Amino acid sequence: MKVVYVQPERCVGCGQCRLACAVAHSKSGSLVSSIREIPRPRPRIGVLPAREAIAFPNKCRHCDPAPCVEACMPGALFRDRETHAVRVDANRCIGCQSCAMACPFGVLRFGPDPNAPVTRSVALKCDQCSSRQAQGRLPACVEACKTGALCFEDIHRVMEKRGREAAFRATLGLGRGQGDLPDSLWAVWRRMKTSV
Amino acid sequence: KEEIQARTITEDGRLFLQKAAQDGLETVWDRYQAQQPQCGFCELGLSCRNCSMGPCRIDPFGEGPQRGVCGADADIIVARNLGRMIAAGAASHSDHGRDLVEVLRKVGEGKAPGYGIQSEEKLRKLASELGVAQDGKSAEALAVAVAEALEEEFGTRKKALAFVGRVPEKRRKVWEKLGITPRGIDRETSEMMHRTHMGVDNDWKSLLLHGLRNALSDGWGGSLIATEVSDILFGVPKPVASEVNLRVLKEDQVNIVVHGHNPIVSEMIFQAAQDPELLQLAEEKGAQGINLAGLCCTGNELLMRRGIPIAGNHLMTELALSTGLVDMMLVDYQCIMPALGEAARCYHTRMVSTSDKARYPFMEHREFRPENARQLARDLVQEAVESYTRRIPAKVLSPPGDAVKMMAGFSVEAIVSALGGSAGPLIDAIKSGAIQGAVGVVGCNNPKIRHDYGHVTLTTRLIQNDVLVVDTGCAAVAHAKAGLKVPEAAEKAGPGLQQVCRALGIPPVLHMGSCVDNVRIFDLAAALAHALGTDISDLPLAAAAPEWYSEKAVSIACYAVASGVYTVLGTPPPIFGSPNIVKLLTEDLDDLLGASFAVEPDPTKAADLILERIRAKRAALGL
Amino acid sequence: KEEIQARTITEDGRLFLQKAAQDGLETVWDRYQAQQPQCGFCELGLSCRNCSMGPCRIDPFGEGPQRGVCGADADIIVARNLGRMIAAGAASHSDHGRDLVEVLRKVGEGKAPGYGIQSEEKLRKLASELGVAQDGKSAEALAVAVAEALEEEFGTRKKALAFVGRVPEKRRKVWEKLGITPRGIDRETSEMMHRTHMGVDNDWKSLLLHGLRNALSDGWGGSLIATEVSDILFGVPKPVASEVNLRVLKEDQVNIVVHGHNPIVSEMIFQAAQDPELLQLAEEKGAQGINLAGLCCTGNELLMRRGIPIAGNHLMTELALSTGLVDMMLVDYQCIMPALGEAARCYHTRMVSTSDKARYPFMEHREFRPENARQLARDLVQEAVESYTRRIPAKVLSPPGDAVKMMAGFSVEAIVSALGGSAGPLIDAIKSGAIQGAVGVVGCNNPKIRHDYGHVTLTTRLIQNDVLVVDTGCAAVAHAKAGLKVPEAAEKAGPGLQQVCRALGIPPVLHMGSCVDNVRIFDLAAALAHALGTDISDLPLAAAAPEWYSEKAVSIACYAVASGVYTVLGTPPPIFGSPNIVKLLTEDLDDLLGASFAVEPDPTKAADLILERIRAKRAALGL
Ligand code: SF4
Ligand code: SF4
Ligand code: FES
Ligand code: FES
Ligand SMILES: [Fe+2]
Ligand SMILES: [Fe+2]
Repeated sequence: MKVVYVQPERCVGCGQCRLACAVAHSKSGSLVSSIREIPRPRPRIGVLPAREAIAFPNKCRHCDPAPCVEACMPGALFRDRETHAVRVDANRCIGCQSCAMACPFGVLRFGPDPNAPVTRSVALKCDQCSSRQAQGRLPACVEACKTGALCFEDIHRVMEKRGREAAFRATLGLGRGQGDLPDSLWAVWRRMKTSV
Repeated sequence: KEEIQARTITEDGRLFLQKAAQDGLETVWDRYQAQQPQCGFCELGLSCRNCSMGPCRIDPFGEGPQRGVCGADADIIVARNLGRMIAAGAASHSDHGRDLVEVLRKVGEGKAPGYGIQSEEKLRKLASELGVAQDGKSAEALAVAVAEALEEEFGTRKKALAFVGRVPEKRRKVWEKLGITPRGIDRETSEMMHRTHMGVDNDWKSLLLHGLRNALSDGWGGSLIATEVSDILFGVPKPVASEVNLRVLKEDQVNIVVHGHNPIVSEMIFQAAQDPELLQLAEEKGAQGINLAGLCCTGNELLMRRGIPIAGNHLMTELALSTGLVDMMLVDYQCIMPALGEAARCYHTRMVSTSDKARYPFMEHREFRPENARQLARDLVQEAVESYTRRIPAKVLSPPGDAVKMMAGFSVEAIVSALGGSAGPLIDAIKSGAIQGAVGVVGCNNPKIRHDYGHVTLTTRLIQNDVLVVDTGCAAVAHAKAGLKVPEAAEKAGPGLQQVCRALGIPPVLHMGSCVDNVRIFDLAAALAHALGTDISDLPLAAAAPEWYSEKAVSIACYAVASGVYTVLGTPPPIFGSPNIVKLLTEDLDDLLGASFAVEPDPTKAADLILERIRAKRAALGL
Repeated sequence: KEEIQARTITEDGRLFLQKAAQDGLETVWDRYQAQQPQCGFCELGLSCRNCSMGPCRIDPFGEGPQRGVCGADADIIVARNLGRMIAAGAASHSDHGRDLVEVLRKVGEGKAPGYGIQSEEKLRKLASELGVAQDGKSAEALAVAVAEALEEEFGTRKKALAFVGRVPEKRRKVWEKLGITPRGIDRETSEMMHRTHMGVDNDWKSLLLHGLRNALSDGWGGSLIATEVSDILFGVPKPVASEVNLRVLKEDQVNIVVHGHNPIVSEMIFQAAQDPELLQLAEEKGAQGINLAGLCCTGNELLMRRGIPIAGNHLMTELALSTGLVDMMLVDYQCIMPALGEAARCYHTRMVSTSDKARYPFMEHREFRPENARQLARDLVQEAVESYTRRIPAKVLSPPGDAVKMMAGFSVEAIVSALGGSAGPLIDAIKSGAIQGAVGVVGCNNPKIRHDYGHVTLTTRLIQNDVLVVDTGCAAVAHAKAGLKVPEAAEKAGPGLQQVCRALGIPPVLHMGSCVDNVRIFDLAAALAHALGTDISDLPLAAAAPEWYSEKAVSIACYAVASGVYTVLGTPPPIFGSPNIVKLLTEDLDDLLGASFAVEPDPTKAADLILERIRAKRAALGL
């Protein structure tokens, strides 16, 4: 099963995933038109300042079991059988915000959904771009992310890759008589941002 | 395959896109794809980097920040960004003009061997326009005096540029009222950079007005000087026949391709390519001759004056290399993709940069100065001949078939003379309705629009509706490749225009030159307005840039509108983050200037917008 | 509370940050927080919007795109962006200089009532430097001739700017060798905008070299002209006592605050604020007087020449409004946050913009021209008096305690005269080691650095180590607020510097003026180099901009390094996306120019870098 996997250390905070997400969940699907739509489409991913000048792309993790699904009394939240994403059935959502209370990541929002059959305010959340996936396309945020901070991969594959990277890093200093990572420019830049 | 079809409408383009893929050559379309999706903040004009409290961006969906750290809102940020695009475009044309003025002065001083004054008539005309005393001065002495007067246009001392005098009185009044009369060429650019600094001009309206002034300093300053001085130094273009597309590269000849914008270098190469000794050398090396071909505007400059064939436009520059037939490519400046040097390494092509202000990765730098140009050009042509012997046969693909025939060289002088010596017949044709109006279709290519599709579709529809099209730059090359630039293309025009073209023996799409030569179009428009005692904005004219990509194009579009010409852009400019600015530019400007912008990527719809506008203008004139 | 502590080290800043929060006033820090995280591509200099095939960005981690659509790589994109920052900075200073030249000319022509020539000596000195004949010319006639000569500096005709003549011969040779001798002020800006257009200069090294030339056209052109002409028109600064921080706003007086950069407006306001009739009016309205105070550089200009107190620096401008005591704020241009107009609506403050090239949301526009300035200033001061009666008591908070005393006015002339008429004693003190070296600590504030912390920490450490500090702009205001600008501050200096200060009765941190006045520092450096028969880069000097935010600061930093002065930046410039460029600027430039940049946000570490550099320079001189 493919998931949107977040590598926060690669996030440069450009926010381009947020725009792509809002456009993907707009009526028109085009940037220039969507910014004039009413209701305004809203992004379902946040890019938040975190520690050490690292930005954290915060989105629904599609937990399983998902606290939000369990908290949802009218049964508006459901798991998509195709994509395994936790999705909202707008017809059933009563805006009670129980899901929001339950979500440990703080990713639920409420408002009208431009593409829902109802116009009232409903729960808005990441649907892992189910409709794009149906067309064989990547989730919009992943496509927009040029640094690889968001990737869409099988969790086992991602972990395999991360494991290899960790192994490499862990042995970097060995054999060179020092344990420190080289002070790359990237690290220097990070430090510039954090030290004062 | 389908992807290649979608990229370009041209046959040679498709063929060599395949070849490039085989050769492992990355093209501009590949890089464009890799950049998708592009940054929406930047596309909407909503990101600002004008200071180091930033970078900042405005959330167009209204949830995130609506102001930069300084407090700038969407309107201010969009206006600042657009202002800087105009500044860069105006500066580019103007710096090009400056280089020509320098050569003019050196010619006058006898320090530019190989260069000369080819149109003393134009020099004398310019002298009297500028109020330079001629009293028995030699052409050389006059060249120095005119160069001095032109230098003054770049300065800071004047209340208005000299060439504002060419503008109809009504239009000058409009500019005065809005406070946008251009004063000094570099000054307006400098002031725009100042105004867009943090904490200077924070009124989006006054920023945009200064943008128009900055653009006018290009259209009635920098570009105009570039064109006029080029005519003096290299001759006023006259109708000339030539050929276009990649087939102009010859398998059995030494192919030298010039690319860029400034005729200073390419004209010297042209001379050297005719040197009998070098032709002899070429023959010794087994070549049937030395074939000079152009790309982009420096190509257009040579085409207009010397009938040199043209290999392609902006998006074809990498593909020209992929023929494996280019023995040397000489570049000066503007629109030369930094990717070219590396692309050429796939082939035997020698890449040579020539300007003191433009170097490129993987190119050899051989700097042209007025003093050394003649000799250097000879050396380089000789090296091109050597390079011919190093072609890599496995990498060569000669395009099958023939190049497309075309006609160019329609300077204002040439048009007037084709009309029999005065603009009268043109005015009559417009009045009678045989010609409904005239449109300048200009600008670049952009991978955002299917290559040449915008230009050719728009222009075909316009001439079908009896609208005369004049063109420059990459648009002109697109039209030429599509076969619209031969007298026989008259058959593609509506009945009225067809008749006029046949009577005069001209194509329905007239090639007026390079990008700086857009000023020729406005010179003509001003002359028509003068003749009719009216303002440019009252005439049934329009402009379009269906595939523009460059900041120069932004400046051109702005001086077009400020000069009173309705202008339709194909590629959307980065303004959609500010509804206020979109409204100002596409609606409210009409009240202020009698002209406005439209943005319409679909060239068929763009044609309809233009035709509607022309009908309205005709109705207002009682035609 | 903690957050407020983290934002600024100043007491008045903290107090009014609280007040602002109570009043619901959004400040620059709030907007900065809302923008977090900022776009990393833009921060690293890796995004490009220079054409409409883009926007493009380079993935700094190497997996995503490594080239823009045109083929530009990280190096090219970073260099282009930096080049445009320099262009904007240089243009800003230069356009400011241009405005002063215009007034000088108008004064000469008798068309600028209220303005005059206050330093005929400097006028005559400048005339002979520029080769303007003086033969019995009146000061007015000479003003016109000097203005004409200065206008020529903005033009395109010269091979080198006139003031390059002030630069030590060795340095001029360095510039010639690198091809970076500045030729025309606007020209270099225009050429930079041209070079950074798509397809022009794509060699990051040559782009950066032209950046240095562009910056030199500011430092030895635009800024220098601004300073010299200001001295002619308003007098050469002499040591003067004054006060600083928000406490200079008086509860019982009419408070007029001037903010911006250009003394043209503020000097007229200064005159009007002394008008007996208006003082009388103020008294009638119940005020004890008319209190003029400054912010930022226009504040520094008045402070240097008139001893007008200064209310704060860049980040204090919104907080000044939050006192509720500002009856009128007059702004000209540069560094005026567009947020100010709206912020003032919380209070009774009248906001007035005065320059033809700078308008702001929610401000009233009253345009100053040389012709109307005197009268307009009178009108505005009168309106400020009216505004005094409309204060909103509930919104007023008078800062408790007293303002901090300070000394300013250290022009080069004033320093030399404090030294007893020649630079000799300073050179001797440097030779003896009493003074180890001299450092210019300059630049702005930036919410990325704790307000004033960078300046004050760095400078304190420098003077403790017997390094004389000279300063300008917002840095100078920070130092003044910290009490470093009174003769008694000598006790905070190391033993050597302390002794020198006490002997001369000067503070260890000398206020040399506004941002354009950085040229005074380089004038002094050049004079020292001349006196020692060496190059500026051989002297134990350095510069630092611990809290810079503006593009002007980038230009200043570049002309500092190009002039041979090691320069440490506190805020990181957008260059870290290109390791090549970082290496060039922070290492390789040393070989080319004898000076380079360093980036170090921690002011303590920055001080150590500087001290090390000074020691090395001293060692090389055998001191
Ligand atoms: S000028 Fe304003 S909007 Fe632009 S980067 Fe600076 S603070 Fe942000
Ligand atoms: S100039 Fe090149 S890198 Fe910049 S936006 Fe255009 S294509 Fe992209
Ligand atoms: S439902 Fe998955 S994180 Fe809230
Ligand atoms: S790339 Fe930074 S805002 Fe667009
Ligand atoms: Fe062109
Ligand atoms: Fe300043």
